[in-house]
Amino acid sequence: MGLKPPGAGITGEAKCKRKIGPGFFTLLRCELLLALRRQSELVNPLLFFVTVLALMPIGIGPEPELLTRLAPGLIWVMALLATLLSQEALFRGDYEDGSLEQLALLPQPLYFAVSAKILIHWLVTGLPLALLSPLLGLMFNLPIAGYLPLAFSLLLGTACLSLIGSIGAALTVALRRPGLLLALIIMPLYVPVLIFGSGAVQAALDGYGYSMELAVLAAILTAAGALAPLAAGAAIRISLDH
Amino acid sequence: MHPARRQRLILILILVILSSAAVGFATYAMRSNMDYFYPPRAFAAGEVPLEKRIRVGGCVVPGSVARAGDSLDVRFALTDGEAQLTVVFDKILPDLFAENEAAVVIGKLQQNGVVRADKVLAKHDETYTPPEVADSMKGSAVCLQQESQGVGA
Amino acid sequence: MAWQWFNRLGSPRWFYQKSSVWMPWLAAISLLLLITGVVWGLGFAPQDARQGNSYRIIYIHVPAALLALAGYYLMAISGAIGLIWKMKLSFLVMRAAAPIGAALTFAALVTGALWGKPTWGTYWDWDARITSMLILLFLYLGIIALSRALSRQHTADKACALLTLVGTVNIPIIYKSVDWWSSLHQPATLKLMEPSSIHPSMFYPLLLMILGFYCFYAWTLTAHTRILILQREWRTQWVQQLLTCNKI
Amino acid sequence: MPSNTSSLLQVRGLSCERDGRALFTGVNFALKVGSALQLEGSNGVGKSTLIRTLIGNTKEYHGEVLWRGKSLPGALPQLRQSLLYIGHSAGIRRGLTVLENLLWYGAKPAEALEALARLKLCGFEYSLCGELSAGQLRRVALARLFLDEAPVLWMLDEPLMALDVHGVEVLEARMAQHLSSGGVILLTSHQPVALSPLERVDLTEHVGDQEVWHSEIAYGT
Repeated sequence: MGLKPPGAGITGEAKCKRKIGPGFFTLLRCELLLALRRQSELVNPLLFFVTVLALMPIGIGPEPELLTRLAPGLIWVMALLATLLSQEALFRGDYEDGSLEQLALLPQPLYFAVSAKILIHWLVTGLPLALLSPLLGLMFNLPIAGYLPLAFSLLLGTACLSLIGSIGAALTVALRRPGLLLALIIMPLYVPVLIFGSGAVQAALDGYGYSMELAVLAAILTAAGALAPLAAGAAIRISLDH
Repeated sequence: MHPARRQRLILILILVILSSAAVGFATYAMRSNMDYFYPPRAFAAGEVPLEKRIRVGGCVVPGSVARAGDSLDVRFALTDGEAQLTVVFDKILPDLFAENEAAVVIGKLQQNGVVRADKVLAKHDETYTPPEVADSMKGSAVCLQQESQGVGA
Repeated sequence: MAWQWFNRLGSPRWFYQKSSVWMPWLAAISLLLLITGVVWGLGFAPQDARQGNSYRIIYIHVPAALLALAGYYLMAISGAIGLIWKMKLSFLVMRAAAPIGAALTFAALVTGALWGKPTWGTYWDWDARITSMLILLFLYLGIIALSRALSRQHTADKACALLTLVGTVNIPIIYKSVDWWSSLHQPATLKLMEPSSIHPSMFYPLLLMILGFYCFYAWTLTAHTRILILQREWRTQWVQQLLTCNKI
Repeated sequence: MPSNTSSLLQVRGLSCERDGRALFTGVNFALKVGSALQLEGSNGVGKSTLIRTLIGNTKEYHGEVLWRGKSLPGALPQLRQSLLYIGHSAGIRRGLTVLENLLWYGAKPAEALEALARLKLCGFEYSLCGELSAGQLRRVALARLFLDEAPVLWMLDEPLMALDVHGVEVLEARMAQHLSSGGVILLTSHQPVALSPLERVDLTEHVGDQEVWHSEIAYGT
């Protein structure tokens, strides 16, 4: 069990794994473990989403026609806020305990680590939101035609939101209380997703097909999937020099 | 291959795949015609779907505006020079709304071939012209000429 | 040779000294253009056939809106130069441009609202152009807020440059989507006039105003950049010398 | 650039500034194979900044840094390949267990357990790091030094912080062994470290002229 004789303990060029750092699936597993162990943070955005939406009819009145009219927009705006609220913690823990600094020292591009984080973030916030959406449709008297587009648009759209929001989270990670600033930075960038997300539901309610809106969301998703983790990685390197 | 270099290669591959997918989706989205704007002749040709939210643009036919005595209901006809279309509206018309001026209507086409409007907008004149120049161009020709441009655009 | 020139341009000190020479000229030209444009546009250009005198607000509105957008692209370009060539001055220009751009966007929105009331009977309308202008204002405000929140200037510079670039990628997408959204909800009733559709007697004063605004913008930007240079470099020998010579 | 090949890391005339304020100026030192260097100085003098400059996380500096005779930032990838850095925040995730943290750094389970045993962390392998004390957390971070095939260059920011007497002894023994096997160590500490050969650089002696600072050059180098 003793240490190796002098000299043998120093690496040559051989051991690649430790130098290149954890692989993508190790990163994913680790993020998933971390996410599942922070249960309150996991459930809070969902609870917020449902609670605020439940308050809406109380505030504006329970007329079914009015609620139907407002449903796509309200549900979408709330999904946006719920994602935004959870976004703040995306890199915070890793920044504070120094593991973000360790990640940045690895020779592998930050793209992989950042995308792993975003993927897990979407899995624990966006996906449950999309799964919850039929329930909310029920609360808001959404016509049958609206359920499928609502779920699909939330599924694609929340992934876009997670991706775009990661840039803001990375830019503000060095700040102690970034909450409102993060919202201010990211909200304008969310506009296209909001438009096409609620647009898909509205189109379905107006009796039209909604494949065009979903295609646009998919286009935003793939483009953001390529660019957002790159930008967030660059932002992390900038924030580490604070 | 050196693992760091291999990872960079994988990254570039991912970026290429994702961006070409984005281009593909965007092209698909662009191709679907999402303009629900119809001229009155499209109604005559039967191209307009029933009971869906659509937009109609045209000139208000002179003398066609008829108000009901006991309610706000108003009925008028729109034309694009080829066909006419009857519109029913039950709210207050905008100030700029006038006969022989362009108007845009949002509403649903009903079984009887009449459009029930949710909203009527007086289309604004886009040009800025001194009075004397405008005088020489007065008449329905102006409205129709603009309308054909508007529909074409 | 070219590289040397580029490096010198990047030196805040060089810029400060050179701009002292430009500033009065810029001020004089922009004053001349603006005064001529205002007098001509408000006093001598003919009335509009329908809108009467209220159209005259375009002499403020159009140049402000043009510069608000151009200013954002200027920020993005200088931010990119700063990130790529690590040029300090370029970051300073970017940060100087942010509040000016925000003010111009705000001015364009306010004048647009004032113009809208007599013309289409409402101060505010969720038209594509107005909505995307509003979002541009939010982008500007976000960048300013970020630059103020990050205490370390070096980090703030780079972070703002990155955010500006991300915004630049987004502006066309935002504009396109807002355009699509608003054309779905209402027809495009308010369109920016094309140069050809405006009568020359109204167009020339507008042109003067646009040029005047550009010069005024350049002047304001230079002045603000100079202030930032002094703030950032006040410990350096040349600023100290400047201060002792001028006895400020 | 000709240089002494036995000097792995050379620092020449290094000056760091923070928003135009000089932290320290004209720092020179060289780390030969099998040598260690302790950075000293009062709080806020820039010890951590110096380390973060050397590993390329802070880019605002003047002067020259050479790794194996090649200058930074060109040689940064090579330097980082041979680097084991434990910062002030040690890079241990509170949401993971002790063992999971070590595995994340690429350790094999067997060697991770052995390293933990050396640091008297037996029985804590499966505890969440968030439940450990500060000293235990520091030990978990330091366990990375006890894994097989450690990189050549160690940069340790306050490694002795929160450690008890036994922990300090174990760490010093490991560092001495690393030096004898041809590694180099750069560490900051307020406490004396029993290690030889140990060079000392006191950054307090290099505090720059705070009032006038000639930053004519653009950012970075």
